Amino acid sequence: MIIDGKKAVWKDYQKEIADDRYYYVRSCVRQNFFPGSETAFLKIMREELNKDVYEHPCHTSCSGIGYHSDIVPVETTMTVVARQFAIMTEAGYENLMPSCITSFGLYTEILDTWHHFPEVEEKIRKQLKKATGREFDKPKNLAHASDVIFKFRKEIGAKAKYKLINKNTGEPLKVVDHIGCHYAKMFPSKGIGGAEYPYVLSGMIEEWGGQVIDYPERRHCCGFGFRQYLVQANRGFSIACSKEKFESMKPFKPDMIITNCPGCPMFLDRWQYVINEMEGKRYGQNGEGIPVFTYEEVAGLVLGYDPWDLGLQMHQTDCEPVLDKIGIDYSPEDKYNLETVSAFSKSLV
Amino acid sequence: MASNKNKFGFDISLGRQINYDANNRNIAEYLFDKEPSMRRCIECGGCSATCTTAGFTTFSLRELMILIKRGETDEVYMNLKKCMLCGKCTLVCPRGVNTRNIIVLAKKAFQKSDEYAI
Amino acid sequence: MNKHVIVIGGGVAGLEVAGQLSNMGIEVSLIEKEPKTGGHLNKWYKLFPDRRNSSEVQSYLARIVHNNRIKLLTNTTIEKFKKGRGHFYVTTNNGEVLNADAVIVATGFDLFKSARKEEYGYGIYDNVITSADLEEKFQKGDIILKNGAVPETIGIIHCVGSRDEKVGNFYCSKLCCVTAVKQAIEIREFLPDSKVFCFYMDMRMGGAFYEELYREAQEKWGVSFIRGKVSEASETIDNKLTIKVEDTLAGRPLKMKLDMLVLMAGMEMSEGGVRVAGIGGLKTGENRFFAAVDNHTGSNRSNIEGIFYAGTCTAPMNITETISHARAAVVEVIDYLKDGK
Amino acid sequence: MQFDPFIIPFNIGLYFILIYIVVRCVIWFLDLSRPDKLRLQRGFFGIAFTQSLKEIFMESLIHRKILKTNLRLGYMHMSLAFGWFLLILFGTIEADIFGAKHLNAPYKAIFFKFFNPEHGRSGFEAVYGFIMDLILAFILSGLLLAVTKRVYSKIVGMKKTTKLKLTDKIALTSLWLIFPSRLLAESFTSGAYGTGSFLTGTLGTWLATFLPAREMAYPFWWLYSTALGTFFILLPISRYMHIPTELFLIFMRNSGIRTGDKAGTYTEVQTYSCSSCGICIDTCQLNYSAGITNIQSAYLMKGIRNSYDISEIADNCLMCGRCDQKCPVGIELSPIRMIQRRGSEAGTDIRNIFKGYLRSRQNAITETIPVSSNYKFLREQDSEKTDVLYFAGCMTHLTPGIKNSMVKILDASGMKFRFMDEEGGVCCGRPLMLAGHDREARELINYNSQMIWKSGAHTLVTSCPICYKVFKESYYLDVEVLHHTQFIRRLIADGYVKMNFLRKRVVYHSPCELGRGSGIYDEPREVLNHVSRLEKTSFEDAESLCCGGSLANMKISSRDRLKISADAAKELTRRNPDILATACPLCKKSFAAATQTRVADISEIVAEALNVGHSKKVNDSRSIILKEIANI
Repeated sequence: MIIDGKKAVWKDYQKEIADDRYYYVRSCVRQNFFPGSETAFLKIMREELNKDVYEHPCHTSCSGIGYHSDIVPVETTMTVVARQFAIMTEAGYENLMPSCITSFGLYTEILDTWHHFPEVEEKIRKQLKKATGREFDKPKNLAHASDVIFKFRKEIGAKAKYKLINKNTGEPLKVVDHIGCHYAKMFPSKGIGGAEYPYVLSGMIEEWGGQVIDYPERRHCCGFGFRQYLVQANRGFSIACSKEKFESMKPFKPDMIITNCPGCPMFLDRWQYVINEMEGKRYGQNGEGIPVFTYEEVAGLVLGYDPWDLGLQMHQTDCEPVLDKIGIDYSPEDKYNLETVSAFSKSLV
Repeated sequence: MASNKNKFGFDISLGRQINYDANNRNIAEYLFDKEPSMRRCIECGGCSATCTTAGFTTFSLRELMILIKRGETDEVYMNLKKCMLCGKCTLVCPRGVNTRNIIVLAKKAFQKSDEYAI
Repeated sequence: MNKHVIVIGGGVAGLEVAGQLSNMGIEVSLIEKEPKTGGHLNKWYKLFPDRRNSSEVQSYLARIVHNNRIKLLTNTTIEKFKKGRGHFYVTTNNGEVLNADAVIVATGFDLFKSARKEEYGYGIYDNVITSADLEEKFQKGDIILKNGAVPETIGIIHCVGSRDEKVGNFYCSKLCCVTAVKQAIEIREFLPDSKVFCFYMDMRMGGAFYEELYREAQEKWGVSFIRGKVSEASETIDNKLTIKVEDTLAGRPLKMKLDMLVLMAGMEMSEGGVRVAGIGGLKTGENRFFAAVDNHTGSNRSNIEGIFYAGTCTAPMNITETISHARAAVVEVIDYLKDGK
Repeated sequence: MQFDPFIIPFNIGLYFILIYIVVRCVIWFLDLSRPDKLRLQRGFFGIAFTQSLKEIFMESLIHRKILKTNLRLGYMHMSLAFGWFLLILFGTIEADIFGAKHLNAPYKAIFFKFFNPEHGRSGFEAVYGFIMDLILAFILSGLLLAVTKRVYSKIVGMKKTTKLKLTDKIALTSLWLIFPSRLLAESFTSGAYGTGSFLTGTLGTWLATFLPAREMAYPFWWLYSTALGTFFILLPISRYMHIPTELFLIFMRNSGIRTGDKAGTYTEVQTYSCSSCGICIDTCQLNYSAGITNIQSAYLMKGIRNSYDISEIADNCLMCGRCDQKCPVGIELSPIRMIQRRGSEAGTDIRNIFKGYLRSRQNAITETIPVSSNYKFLREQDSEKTDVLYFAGCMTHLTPGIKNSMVKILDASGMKFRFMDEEGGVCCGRPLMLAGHDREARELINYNSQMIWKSGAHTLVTSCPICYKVFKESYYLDVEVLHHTQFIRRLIADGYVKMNFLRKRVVYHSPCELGRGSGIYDEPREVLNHVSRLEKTSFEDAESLCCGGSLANMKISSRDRLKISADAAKELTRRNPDILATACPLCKKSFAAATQTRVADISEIVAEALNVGHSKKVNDSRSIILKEIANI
């Protein structure tokens, strides 16, 4: 691997990310999957980085899952998205920061479509006006939440209590980064580092002391694939995709996987359990699974947040091996203590 | 370990991907050695188009030859037997591939190999 | 004929044009941006389809420069260009102003920059090389991997940068297929124990004796041809490359490990050509090559009277075609100089 | 007491070979099937016996067939075989008449001169000695040819001569030494005693002038005896085993025993009867057109005798049958090759020389467990009733001109016919049989038989000789099977179709499977004679060439096929005919690619010559007439 070559590619895929005043759009599914992530993100943005992050209780699902499952027509989706823009405009914000990769991809796609077909944009404006009476401005800057963390990775690194380093050996942890498909595969120029060698998570890993693993199936989908998962009979494809990735990364002996998409950590995490149930196979070391994290969780860990406050007890593949390697201080008996967790959430409100 | 399909209502799908490195290509090597004209095949499909057997059932010598070359031999053996050896394929082949001999040799090779021996 | 013609580009076409014109007693200035004439050919090991040593053609071209009274300007590019009453005034980067009766553009081609096909990892993976890199290895005579080991399995990907909308090239570079076949044979000659796989979309063996070479590669050298566009390459933990391709004739996706991957880089309009087009106001086509006024009967004529094209600056061509095209350009220039003014 | 130690090698060899042959013949006999045993017994004590004796004399001694094919080669074989026979015969008589006793041990006759050096002085003795010398000279002249043939085979008019293995070489050397050593031994003895006739006497006298003849004679008598002994000992493991085996073969053949389709005593006797004369090599088109020189029948026989792996040899043959026709010993070469194809792949070469004395048999058919049908996909079909069923055959579908012509002819005849494989049918099964896959072939045969039977037809016409042969020989049909040439001839003869005469010069190429394979030579020629000017070639009937397209060869490359086709086409069109006619789609395709002359199937020529306005009117009694024609 020629790292300079990668760096040259990364240079070609830079992107403008707003400095402050973000309008945050939550993901519809993440709060069920890993509820600690978005909470931790807001805490990091507001308290660690002192940024103005606004969110509005009236925003809805972007309907991306419905759109990608061929259930919701594109015009409907566009109108729903237009409403999100309208709420943002009404709140006086211009920098849209979705939490979800599919939303990010969808917004990018819609903005690009409107760019090429202004008449469609006009039509949607009319429809939104007719349906809700709202009007909107298009966001000035569109960045995924992980782009923003990438932008401030150094600041986070500077405040870090822990590094992604095995405290016993002093070696950097081997980290697999998995990027959501809708992040850059549709519009490579909109993703940091492009679609082939995305840098958004790699940059964080490097900055926080870890070592990025580049394995052959790095491009492969986690297996969510919307239709594949939603229909039970198709789930065999979904799990086969994840398995393909695990088989491919296994020889590199990764310590952890980090992701930036709502579905990916869910599936990479849960399918490890299911594969083990079906075939008795595990892909981590010492007969364990490979712990899977969201980038917010990793940022929180690095900053010294309590793992249970971050919601790591919600992971089906135990994350303790990584916590132990890094040397994070945690109390095993509090793992399922709801009171301490709710205290953390309440502290943010 | 027995599949736990019932527990989840689905199973891990098997891909259709040819894993070239994992496959055994002994039969292809045997054929290349005994009938080197097989190397000349350009997969034009002339053989399959004229095939007598193909008039009655799914049978494509072109496809079988490719699968043999890739080492995907599981389905080849049962299919090879459908050939009637009439030889039309040899007559139409633009690259002079001795297709009839390939089939005879392939049958022989399958019979010889432990995996497929009856 | 007491005339002066400027030839831009000292590759195969430029040298041939310069030589022929000079033989006819026309004064020729040959402008070459590199320190040495000869162009891409200098880096080539052997030529298809007869696998003749390229140095033979190189020395033919070198003799032209030596034998004739050609004013050779190497390390020279064009900065300014002016046309006035049948005369052309060309300013070089050295500040020299050349005055000519006609100009022949022979700016040739650039090889497609393979790093643009990011999925193949050229410049990132240790053992992904281009057809041009391989020719250099042939010239040196050592076909080795980055770690010094001898490759056992080598994959050749056709159509890298050709027939690919994703990189903006709709056209076929037409020589890569036969180059792949030639190089596959040469790899097998250098490394008799190796296995070579060509991944092609179509085998375009249009030239004389190309098909025969293809057949030889299959029959004598045991080169495997798999029809399908390689979609991605990745490096494995043991420093090999794993590729994914659909074996379209088996109708199944296929993956395999290779020690080395050779990318058959296509031909693109050269950067120098793009500059000349800009400076001179010359028309280019959708494929970015110079557009001749008539593809059938005037493929050497540009949209500006007195400026002519020779060789691969108009389209991908092999050496035979390039030299023929260059000689045709000479006829056009002579006609122009006689009657044109 | 007439004894000398030098006779020991000869005696050992002689008694060894006599006992060996007797034992072997007994084993062979015991191994015969019951009907064949009866046949042989009947043959031995019947008319066949005299016939066999005559044949042994004509073929084994005189080598009439080789003489007919190749005079010089025949003379070579005759001089050695017949000459040696005469030498033994006259020698024995000589010993019995002039010896001390009558009825002597064999060595007395062989070494008569040694024990009777003074013999030959009286008039009668001298005449007899002259005869003996004449016979010896006769043999030596043949031997000279044989030695030259080894060195330079063209001398005897052959392009190729057989390649030998080591034991063959030793046996050959000892054979060659026998007669020169006898000549020198007798000459020295004659020289010493002043006896001998024109050859031994003259040579002896001359040698005695500068050599001590008495002392020189003795080593040559040793050499003579040793050469004979070695030759006899090596006989069973050399190709010269054919000398005794051929006699047995002749008796078997004249008793009516045939090869069949399984290996047995008869095939074994045949393989040992091959003298490796090389005529099959010379006659083989693979040899002289394509330069393939290691697969001919002589090598097949040798391979079987020595248990080599001969699957490559067995499969690389066009099965044109030319060598069967030419074999002077009359070995059924093609059937033996077919047995080999059906058999399993042979074992290893015999490294232990002594195993050569044991029996070597062709591999038996590997009995595979009859797994489920290979052709389950063939669905039963209903068949429309008809009188004549036309089966074009797979290959004919690649030559649409033939099937279209047949349809035209059948239409013109007014017969009620049905095209059995108009949309492509099931293969007749012969290609599978030719590859040795009899079980699979049987499946197709059964399927087609059902179709034919259901059609109710009384005549089955086919355009492909390959199909014809298998319909005729391997189908159990109660319909008359005709090749289209036979059928057309009958249509013409019975007036069902009227022909115009084409002013075209035509030569006819007789397809292997139709001519040599099925014995049909006359009908195609009569049809052609009727509609065109048929001219003769040098390759008529059994002499016919192979077009090179034969399906029977599994190995040959398309380039080599083309060479054979081109050579054959060149020979056939030597006198620039307008049309090269044939009666087989494969021959047509092969020749069409190899010559500029127009190549046409007989059916196409007939269709061209058809006088359409003049065919018999269809009437209801037609099927009755047809039944008469078909003789059912």
